[in-house]
Amino acid sequence: MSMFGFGGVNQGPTSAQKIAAAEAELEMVTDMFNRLTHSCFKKCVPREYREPDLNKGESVCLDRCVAKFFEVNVKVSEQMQNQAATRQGGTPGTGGMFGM
Amino acid sequence: MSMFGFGGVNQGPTSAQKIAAAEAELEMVTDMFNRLTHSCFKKCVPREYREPDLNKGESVCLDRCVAKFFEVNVKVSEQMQNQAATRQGGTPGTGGMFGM
Amino acid sequence: MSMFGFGGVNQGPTSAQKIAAAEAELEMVTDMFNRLTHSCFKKCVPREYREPDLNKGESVCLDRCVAKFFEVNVKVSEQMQNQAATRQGGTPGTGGMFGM
Amino acid sequence: MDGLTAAEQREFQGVVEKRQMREFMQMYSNLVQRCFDDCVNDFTSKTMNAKEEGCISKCVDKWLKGSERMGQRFAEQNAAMMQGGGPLGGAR
Amino acid sequence: MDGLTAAEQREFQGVVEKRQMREFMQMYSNLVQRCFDDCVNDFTSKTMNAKEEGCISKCVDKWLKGSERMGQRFAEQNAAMMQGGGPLGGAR
Amino acid sequence: MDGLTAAEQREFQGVVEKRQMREFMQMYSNLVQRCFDDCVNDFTSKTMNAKEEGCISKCVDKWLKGSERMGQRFAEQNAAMMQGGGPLGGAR
Repeated sequence: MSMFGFGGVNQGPTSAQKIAAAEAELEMVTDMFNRLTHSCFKKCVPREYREPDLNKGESVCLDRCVAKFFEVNVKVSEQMQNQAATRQGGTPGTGGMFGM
Repeated sequence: MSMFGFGGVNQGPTSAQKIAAAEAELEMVTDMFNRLTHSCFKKCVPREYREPDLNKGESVCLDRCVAKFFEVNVKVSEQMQNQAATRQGGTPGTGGMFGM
Repeated sequence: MSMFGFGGVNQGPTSAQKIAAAEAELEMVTDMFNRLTHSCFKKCVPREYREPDLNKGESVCLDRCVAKFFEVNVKVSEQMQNQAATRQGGTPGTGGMFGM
Repeated sequence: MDGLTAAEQREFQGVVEKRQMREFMQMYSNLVQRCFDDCVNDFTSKTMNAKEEGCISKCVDKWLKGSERMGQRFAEQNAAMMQGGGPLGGAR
Repeated sequence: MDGLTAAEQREFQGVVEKRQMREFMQMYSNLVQRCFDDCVNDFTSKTMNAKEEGCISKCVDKWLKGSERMGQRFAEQNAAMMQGGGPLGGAR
Repeated sequence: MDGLTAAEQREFQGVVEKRQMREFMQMYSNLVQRCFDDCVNDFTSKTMNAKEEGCISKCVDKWLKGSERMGQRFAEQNAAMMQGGGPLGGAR
């Protein structure tokens, strides 16, 4: 249940921690689904909406679009894990560095 | 206070439930207002911003845009209630169906 | 720690209030950073992504864009404080006025 | 809000006020970004030129006035919806 | 969710249901705004013409069907990811 | 954060850390969607071609470097704002 190797929730977490982690993962998957449907609908379904059903082209496009979104998600995750290793430490541009 | 006939809060709800339902409805109305102002400002007010006041055309356009947004809101609500009846049960594309 | 002169947190606030105010300010600064990076990246970095590094033009553009975003933030804050004074009271278009 | 006792109304009022402060912040941040995106496109210098400053000021004015006008129309539509009993389940 | 006891599963189920209600509201509001933006552009009158009404109805249908189809593909990809042990840390 | 006791600072630090984890997740999801939208437009196959893969990799690099650079400028502006006492009520 650990994400990007962060946060060692494996040493006997409490119920609350396990449920919080499960909820965080559900949030992540739901957010990904919302973004994917938004992007793929925009790329695959023209806005003229000529008929109420999805035509052949739109359906095939949506199927492939979902697959490619997953592929991009994996590529970006790998790229950032390699870079995080070389930068040894937090990712730039996060809250901590606003001179606070 | 029930929305789309969901959740039977009518059998003697607690104060907390009544306030939570009131807050959920306020959230829904505020969210609708934010979306409506965003969409109608973009459709009715050109980005050249020639003068600080709203001109005649912009004002009439905003009035009609608010009315039509409400009309669309009603149409979509009706359409989904009819379709939810025919599909007897949850709406596709919600959290539950991600193989979780 | 008061924002736009609202909310007198100066008369001996509790720890919880002080931490809440600090968190609200962090939220405001983080939100501003997220919006600024989104807008400036779109204005300064063309989408062809020819090479992995930022070129000279993109870097200088990003620097100036950050400075101008801060300048706009100050101008809008001043303009609204002057107008709030003349309108003596809440800003229009907030939750309260939806006939609730 | 129909159906709330006096005590519940007071508590709800507190919720509304806290929410309004957040809404105001959200509206302010949206306004800054919207007017920046629409008005500031010249990065040959790191300070605004006269044209950009004028554009920002008018953009803020137009938005505040437009938002106020739409707020009034919204309240009228909302009230009509509540009397007329239109099927907008969510807003009742 | 692997690793949860029966009691934890039940509690998590409650969380999921509350979240689904919110997701449904969010999807509904997105749909209204998306179809309004795509279909309604004529403000010479304050009620929809026939073309706009047809467009709204087809936009809603296309979205519900498209969203359902993408939900199925998404579940398949997600399941494959979990067996295949792909490095998508977040989704396991 | 001026005005916080040592104990309050520690508690606030905990808040900041939790928030940073969420910010990182948010930034990651934004990055995936932004680079997908900019780079992936050919759906004649269900796997990325070489051009798309190159575009994704450079998009991620450009974003991380740009975001880092803007973070530095932001911190400088923020610090100057705090000394200079500029009227940005919110950021003090």
